[in-house]
Amino acid sequence: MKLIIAFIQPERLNAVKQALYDAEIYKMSVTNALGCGQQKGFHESYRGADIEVNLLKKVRMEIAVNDDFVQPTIDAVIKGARTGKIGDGKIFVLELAECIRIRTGEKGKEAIG
Amino acid sequence: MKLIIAFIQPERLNAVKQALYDAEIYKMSVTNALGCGQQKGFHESYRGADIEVNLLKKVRMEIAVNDDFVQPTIDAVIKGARTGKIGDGKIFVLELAECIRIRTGEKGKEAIG
Amino acid sequence: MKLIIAFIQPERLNAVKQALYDAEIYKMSVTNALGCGQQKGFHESYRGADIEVNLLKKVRMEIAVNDDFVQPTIDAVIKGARTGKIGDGKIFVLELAECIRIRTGEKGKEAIG
Amino acid sequence: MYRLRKWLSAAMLAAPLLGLAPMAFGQEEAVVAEAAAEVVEEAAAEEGVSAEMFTVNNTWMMVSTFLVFIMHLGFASVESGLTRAKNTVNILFKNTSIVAIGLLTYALCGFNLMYPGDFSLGTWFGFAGWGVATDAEGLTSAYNVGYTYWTDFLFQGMFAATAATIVSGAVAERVKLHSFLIFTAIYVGFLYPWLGSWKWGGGWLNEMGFYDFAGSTLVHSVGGWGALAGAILVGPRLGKYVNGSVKAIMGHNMPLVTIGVFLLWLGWFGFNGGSVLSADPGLVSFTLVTTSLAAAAGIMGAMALSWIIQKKPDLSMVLNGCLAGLVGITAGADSISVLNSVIVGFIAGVLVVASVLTLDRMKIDDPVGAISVHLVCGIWGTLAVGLFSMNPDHSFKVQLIGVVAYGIAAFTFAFALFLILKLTIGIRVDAEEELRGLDIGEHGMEAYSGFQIFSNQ
Amino acid sequence: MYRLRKWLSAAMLAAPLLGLAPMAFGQEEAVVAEAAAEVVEEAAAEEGVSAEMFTVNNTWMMVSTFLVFIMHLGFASVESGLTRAKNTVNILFKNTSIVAIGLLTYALCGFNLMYPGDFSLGTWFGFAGWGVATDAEGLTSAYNVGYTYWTDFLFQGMFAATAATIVSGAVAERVKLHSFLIFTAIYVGFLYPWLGSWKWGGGWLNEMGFYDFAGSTLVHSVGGWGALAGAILVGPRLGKYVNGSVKAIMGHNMPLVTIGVFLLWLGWFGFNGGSVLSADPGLVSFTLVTTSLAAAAGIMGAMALSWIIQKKPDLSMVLNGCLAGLVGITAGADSISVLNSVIVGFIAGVLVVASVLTLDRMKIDDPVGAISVHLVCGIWGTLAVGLFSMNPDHSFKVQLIGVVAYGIAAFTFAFALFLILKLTIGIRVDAEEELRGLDIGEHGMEAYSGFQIFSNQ
Amino acid sequence: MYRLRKWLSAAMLAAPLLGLAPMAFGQEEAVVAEAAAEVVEEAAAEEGVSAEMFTVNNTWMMVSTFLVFIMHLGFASVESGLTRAKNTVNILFKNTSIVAIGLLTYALCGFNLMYPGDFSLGTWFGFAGWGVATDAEGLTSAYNVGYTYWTDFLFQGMFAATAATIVSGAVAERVKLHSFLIFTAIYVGFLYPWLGSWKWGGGWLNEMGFYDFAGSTLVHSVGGWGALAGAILVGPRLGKYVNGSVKAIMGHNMPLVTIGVFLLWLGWFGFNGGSVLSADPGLVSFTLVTTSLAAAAGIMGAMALSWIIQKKPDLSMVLNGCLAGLVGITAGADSISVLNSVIVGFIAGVLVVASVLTLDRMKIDDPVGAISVHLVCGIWGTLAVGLFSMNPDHSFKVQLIGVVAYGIAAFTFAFALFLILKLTIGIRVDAEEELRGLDIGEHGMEAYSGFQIFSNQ
Ligand SMILES: Nc1ncnc2c1ncn2[C@@H]1O[C@H](COP(=O)(O)OP(=O)(O)O)[C@@H](O)[C@H]1O
Ligand SMILES: Nc1ncnc2c1ncn2[C@@H]1O[C@H](COP(=O)(O)OP(=O)(O)O)[C@@H](O)[C@H]1O
Ligand SMILES: Nc1ncnc2c1ncn2[C@@H]1O[C@H](COP(=O)(O)OP(=O)(O)O)[C@@H](O)[C@H]1O
Repeated sequence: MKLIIAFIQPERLNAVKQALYDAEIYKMSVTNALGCGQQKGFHESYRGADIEVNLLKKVRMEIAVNDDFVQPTIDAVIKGARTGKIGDGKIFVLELAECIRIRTGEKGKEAIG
Repeated sequence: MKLIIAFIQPERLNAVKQALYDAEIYKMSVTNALGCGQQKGFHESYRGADIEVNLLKKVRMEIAVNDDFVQPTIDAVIKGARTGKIGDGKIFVLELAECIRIRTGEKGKEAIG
Repeated sequence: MKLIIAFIQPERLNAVKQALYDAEIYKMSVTNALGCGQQKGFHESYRGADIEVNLLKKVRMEIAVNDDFVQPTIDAVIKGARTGKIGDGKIFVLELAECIRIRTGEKGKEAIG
Repeated sequence: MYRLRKWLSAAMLAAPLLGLAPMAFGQEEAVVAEAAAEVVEEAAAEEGVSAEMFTVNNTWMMVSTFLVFIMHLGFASVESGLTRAKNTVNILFKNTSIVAIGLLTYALCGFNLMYPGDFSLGTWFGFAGWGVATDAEGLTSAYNVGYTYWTDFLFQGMFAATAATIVSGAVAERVKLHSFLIFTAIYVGFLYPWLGSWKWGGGWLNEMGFYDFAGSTLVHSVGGWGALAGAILVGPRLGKYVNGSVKAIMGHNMPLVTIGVFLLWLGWFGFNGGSVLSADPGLVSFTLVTTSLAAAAGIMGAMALSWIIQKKPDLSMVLNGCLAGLVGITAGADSISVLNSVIVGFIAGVLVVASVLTLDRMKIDDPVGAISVHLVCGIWGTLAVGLFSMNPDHSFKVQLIGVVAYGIAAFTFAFALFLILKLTIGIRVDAEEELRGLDIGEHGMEAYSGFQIFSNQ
Repeated sequence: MYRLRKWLSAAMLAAPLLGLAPMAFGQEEAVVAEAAAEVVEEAAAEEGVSAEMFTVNNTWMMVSTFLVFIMHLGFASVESGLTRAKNTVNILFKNTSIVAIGLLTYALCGFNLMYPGDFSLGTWFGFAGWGVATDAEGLTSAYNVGYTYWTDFLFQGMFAATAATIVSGAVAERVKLHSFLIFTAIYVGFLYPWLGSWKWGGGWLNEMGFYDFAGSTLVHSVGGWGALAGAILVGPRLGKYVNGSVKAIMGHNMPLVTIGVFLLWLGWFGFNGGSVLSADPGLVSFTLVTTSLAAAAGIMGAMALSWIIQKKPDLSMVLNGCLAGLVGITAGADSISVLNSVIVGFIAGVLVVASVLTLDRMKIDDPVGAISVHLVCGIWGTLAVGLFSMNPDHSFKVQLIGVVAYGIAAFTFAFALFLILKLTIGIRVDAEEELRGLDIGEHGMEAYSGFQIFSNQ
Repeated sequence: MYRLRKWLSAAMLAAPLLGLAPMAFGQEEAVVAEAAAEVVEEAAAEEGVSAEMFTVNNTWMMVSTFLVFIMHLGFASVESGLTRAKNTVNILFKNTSIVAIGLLTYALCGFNLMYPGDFSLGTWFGFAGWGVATDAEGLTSAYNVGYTYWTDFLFQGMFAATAATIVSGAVAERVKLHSFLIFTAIYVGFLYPWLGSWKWGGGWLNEMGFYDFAGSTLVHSVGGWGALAGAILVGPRLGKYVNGSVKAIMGHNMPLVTIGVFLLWLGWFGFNGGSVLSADPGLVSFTLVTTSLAAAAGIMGAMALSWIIQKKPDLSMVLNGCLAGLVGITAGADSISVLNSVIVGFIAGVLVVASVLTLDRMKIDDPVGAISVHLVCGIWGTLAVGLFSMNPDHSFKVQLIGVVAYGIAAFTFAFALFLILKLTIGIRVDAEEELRGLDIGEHGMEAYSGFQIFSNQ
């Protein structure tokens, strides 16, 4: 099992969700994040003073999947999130040791989906 | 050492915290999350238009523990979070390579608790 | 590759960012978190009733790095975050199995930086 | 039919004038007694006022009506600000509905219950018929030197909804919407005006000499008794009293609370100032001064006690203190001296803090402090007339009788009404809905869509 | 030049009085006819009013001006509350600018276009010259018994900006800032006053007997037609209509919407009450009562339909219903009986809900319901005068002619103007900016800095 | 004792009337001179006004009082909206306290310091005794044709707290609560009224012919000098000036700022309109027009410069521009022509943007732009009277003397007071508290409980 963490542009969330659904991946968790990557941020001016926004708004997704779902998940995220512009985001894959469904106590493969 | 990530219903947070305290686990981190799992979301109507809420509010907990605390932690989370209804949530367990207390520089087992 | 997760005091974020920049680490993600650790929280009174604040505001940083950057990153976080007071925070290091840049599809070492 | 009302208002106009004499701040009371007597004469002669004077008076009363209207926004803001984000839509919905229901029921029957003209059951109950209507006389000073029939209706109608709004605050975050709306319609459409007739309609308490200038008792306590009955029957919010200890459930939006309190203070200028029932320069402006100074003193009183007890000064308490001062001065705004208005306000500010703490100890959960502000300080203000009034006709004993009479009637009625609702359709949402918030439960929407809010408290 | 305006106002004053007779609620109409006739005589005699009466009248009109002014804050609050957090700065900016542009263009030319005195093109168009100025007579009752020249200008000027504000709501969250500001300047500076002259300036529709007391058509529909044209040409927001289904895009701040609606109701007391153009006690207070009851009934109407259709009562609909009732009664606030005002308001409340749903089915995206509230209920209110007016001079046919005439003129003009802007400088921000929010795109700042907000919707 | 005040007000009433003549916008000044002279005569004859006129005047003044009162909510909203969420409770607390302290100290001594009747130290200082009190004459037009004693006190009392509120904004987010409250009590209770007596109390600057209609200098600059002294002594916020560059610290709630600015504009109708000290139709309505157009022009001025310099139009600057226009016209609202009021307002709007940028370059940290709005534009407005007044008695030189005199007195006093506080109990919270926010530090509570907010800035 793997835990896939993806940072994407907020406005791509719906597209990524759709792509995941198309790939029959229905479970995920989403949080707000601020990110600092290749996209260097931007400068704005508020009351004449400099705003150096280097932490941009991102959406952070966590998707726990069985091993055979790793590649489809990655593909779906890329499909939904890629625009070709800097700031599209990144995907991190972590080894997932265990997964438990709280309601039933099921573990591992059964619990994930 | 393990990093335990649990997604639970927001209204169960206090109960989970209490259960963890009872199991003498006092350290944890909590964030807000939106989740999409077996609980398929719900439909509401706003100004007559459909709201398809498939990302439900969840609370995400992170608890780093030594190996002998893994089972007690899982049990405590389940005890606090289980209602038997869909949406109760999930627990993920990750391998934790290292842990450092910023204040003292302590590492590993000493740092975790 | 490693995924470094650090919980720090919110007001130290700028200092930590600066220290990371100084160590030439420019990529990171930041989220808000509530934390419960050695710093036992505090009591306030609202309308005469007790507020037991045991979940304190923290900032959660995620930094994915190549192995040779692990130590510099940890050092930088400590440099920026340490005040010597309880509540300074913790650093967790996880094994990172894979990393993909969404925009280009690059993987692993190339993708991380 | 309108004649009685007219005479009553004339009497009300004259009465406080008698008490005006000694309003000086540190000056001898006797000095101005003579002059005041003259003013009264003038007021009597005023009966047939000029078209100009009638127009000014009516304009003033319309302005007062607007000010009382905006108090409803004040109440809505205070109540939603002092509760949790997940119940905000519900609270706003209730407060908007209350205004609508209040005005419509007041038009339907409330106005004619409150000012029945002739009483049909002794001086206890009277009803002048359904709907509102007037003849041409109702538009002239023949109706009243201070206002037209329509101004009268609207000014009083704006007051009416207040009683239910007060209840709303005390049962917030857990009451079932439709049950509450039914309660509101009956409380505002029937109980409030009926009880109001005892004094303002010329009923038995008026004949006894009970005095309540702008409604410390008639409006605020009546609302407060309903709040108390509601809070008791609906029970405390989940998580408020846990294992014997009182937990804080913090309000989610302090700027909103502050906006509400300032709007309420603003509205009180019309609530008290308009209760003079004419634009009489001396009387109205005096009333505004006592009202303002009592509010200011209420702030200081609450600040003092809250700073001492809680170690740090609590904004929500200080804002409650402001309202406490205002409620406290309402019964005697025209008949308590300037210096004493400061004292009455300060004590009200202290009382409200003490009362909030006490109610919590009694496990009566009142999220916004409605009972402390409106009931406790409403009683205090009514009794304060007995203690401080410059008018020798006011007596502490009669004031106490009034307080008790209203207490028994309003509390019993409200308790019975809530109890019937509880036993039939229920008055409390289920625990799951309460935890999740009434906004989703009752309305299927959120107040702050998109914002990340910890809704687990 | 001022003479005509003076006579007009006198006529306007007298006309509704004739209709006042049967305003009783369930009483026979004939009873008071006689009395009303007397009042009219009085009004005529009033011509040369006393300095006192002039001062009261003018004071009342100034108060009404303030109330209309605060409606702009109401509009700003409603519009920003009903849209997403990421566009809030932009909406506040637009609404603040509209007031400034509205007042300045009204001073430059609007006032003299709307009240040209003499028409130069039949009774279709007239212009009394640039700027505002008066002689000493303009400060006395020789100008008008109800107000000075300056009060007149400011009261009318506060109305003017409203038309553009309505448009703002319908095109919110996607319109280009500078294009919208250009539209505003032309719509408020030229079109609104020009069309206004047809009726209030004494033009052809006035001569035909068209009646619009305070502007259901002249203000609200004119704004509403602009809103419709704008919403069509700018197109729906991204993500609103997806694969044939209508998606909810939720407003981000319900307390703000509620504050806005209460402020608008408050403002309407001046909008309608001030449209009496004097402080006439009977007439103004009657107007305030119909206005309030229509608002209350609008709330109930929207609550009823929304509860039935949507299963749960929708706060945003109920608040729209309140505004709907207010817009609905605006054309006949002085000439519709109290009972009928409740009916007019209730129907308006029902209509607004039905209209919001219908527009969505037609894929016309109006984030705040501006078209439903102002256009649909503006038309309804204008026609309601034809149906319910107590004044026999009002006819449904003429009301219909007025509605159609204003519809053709305003819609055509607004459509052409938006089209020209669309074809030249563009009227819509690009998709990326829309997704990210206009606050960053147009202003480089956020409305709620520091708050964590899901901005992905 | 009251006699002098009465004469003064009569004189104030008459003086601007003389200047009214040439108020036409593009019309010749001479035309109306004659007519105006008549009006003055009338005003003189008015001395013994009818009861009706007295009642209207007093009603108007009471309405103005309410409007000035609501400005305090405006200030509270602007200040909290333009600062960070973590300091909101503290700011709301300060602003609520200021009103209470301001009214109570004004009752205790302020009123009698500001209007001493007889001066005891030349025409520099006078004190009419502790407390407020009047005899029966104080309730009639014998006291003043425009208002009763109590109206007078309350209207002036509402002004008083403003001075401290201005200071509050400039030292926000870092000042110690109790130190600031002590400052407030002394500044409002003593300094403001004492300096006010120099002009409005009939002191030396009044005798010299200095003119400040509604307080560009007496209220706004006096507050602004205090703000400057405070901002210098308390020092910039942590993180504002880093390594020589100016960092933005963004305000957290733009709707709140907008609500505040609209309420302030609304309040200004009473601030300026009420400063006529009677309901005189021509004079008051003229004042309202110049006030409104200056506000509108201020918006446009700030929009222009901010759009040019910052590339994108900054909402916070535009809102500051509105206030700048209002402050700018305050000194001459009754004596500057309509066209010139637009110019004065526009320049104020430009000035405020330039000033905000300049102060930042000087490392004087003023989170809400209080110094730029109130001090810079207060000075500009006072001098503008010298440049644009239609009253030949007004001279630039005397205006300059007034500006300098008030500057020296207010700045020195405020600086000394803050310095003493700094050296004794301290005026700044420690760095840790500042970083964490004063809401937790000073009050132990949060303004937006439950909301996730990045509080690390
Ligand atoms: N090494 C990293 N560690 C943690 N988060 C990262 C890292 N690299 C990228 N991110 C996250 O991914 C987001 C997008 O990264 P960015 O480099 O801007 O994308 P792209 O590679 O498409 O240009 C960042 O804003 C940040 O949130
Ligand atoms: N595979 C997954 N990946 C990421 N998060 C998940 C996954 N499965 C569940 N979750 C999280 O757990 C929450 C509860 O899951 P759900 O399936 O609704 O619970 P239950 O199994 O009790 O019915 C989800 O809302 C989501 O936040
Ligand atoms: N075992 C743990 N699991 C998860 N989060 C932890 C754990 N220990 C500490 N944290 C996080 O780190 C923060 C700081 O921990 P704390 O013990 O207060 O710091 P310190 O060790 O410097 O006193 C906590 O508030 C919490 O967010």
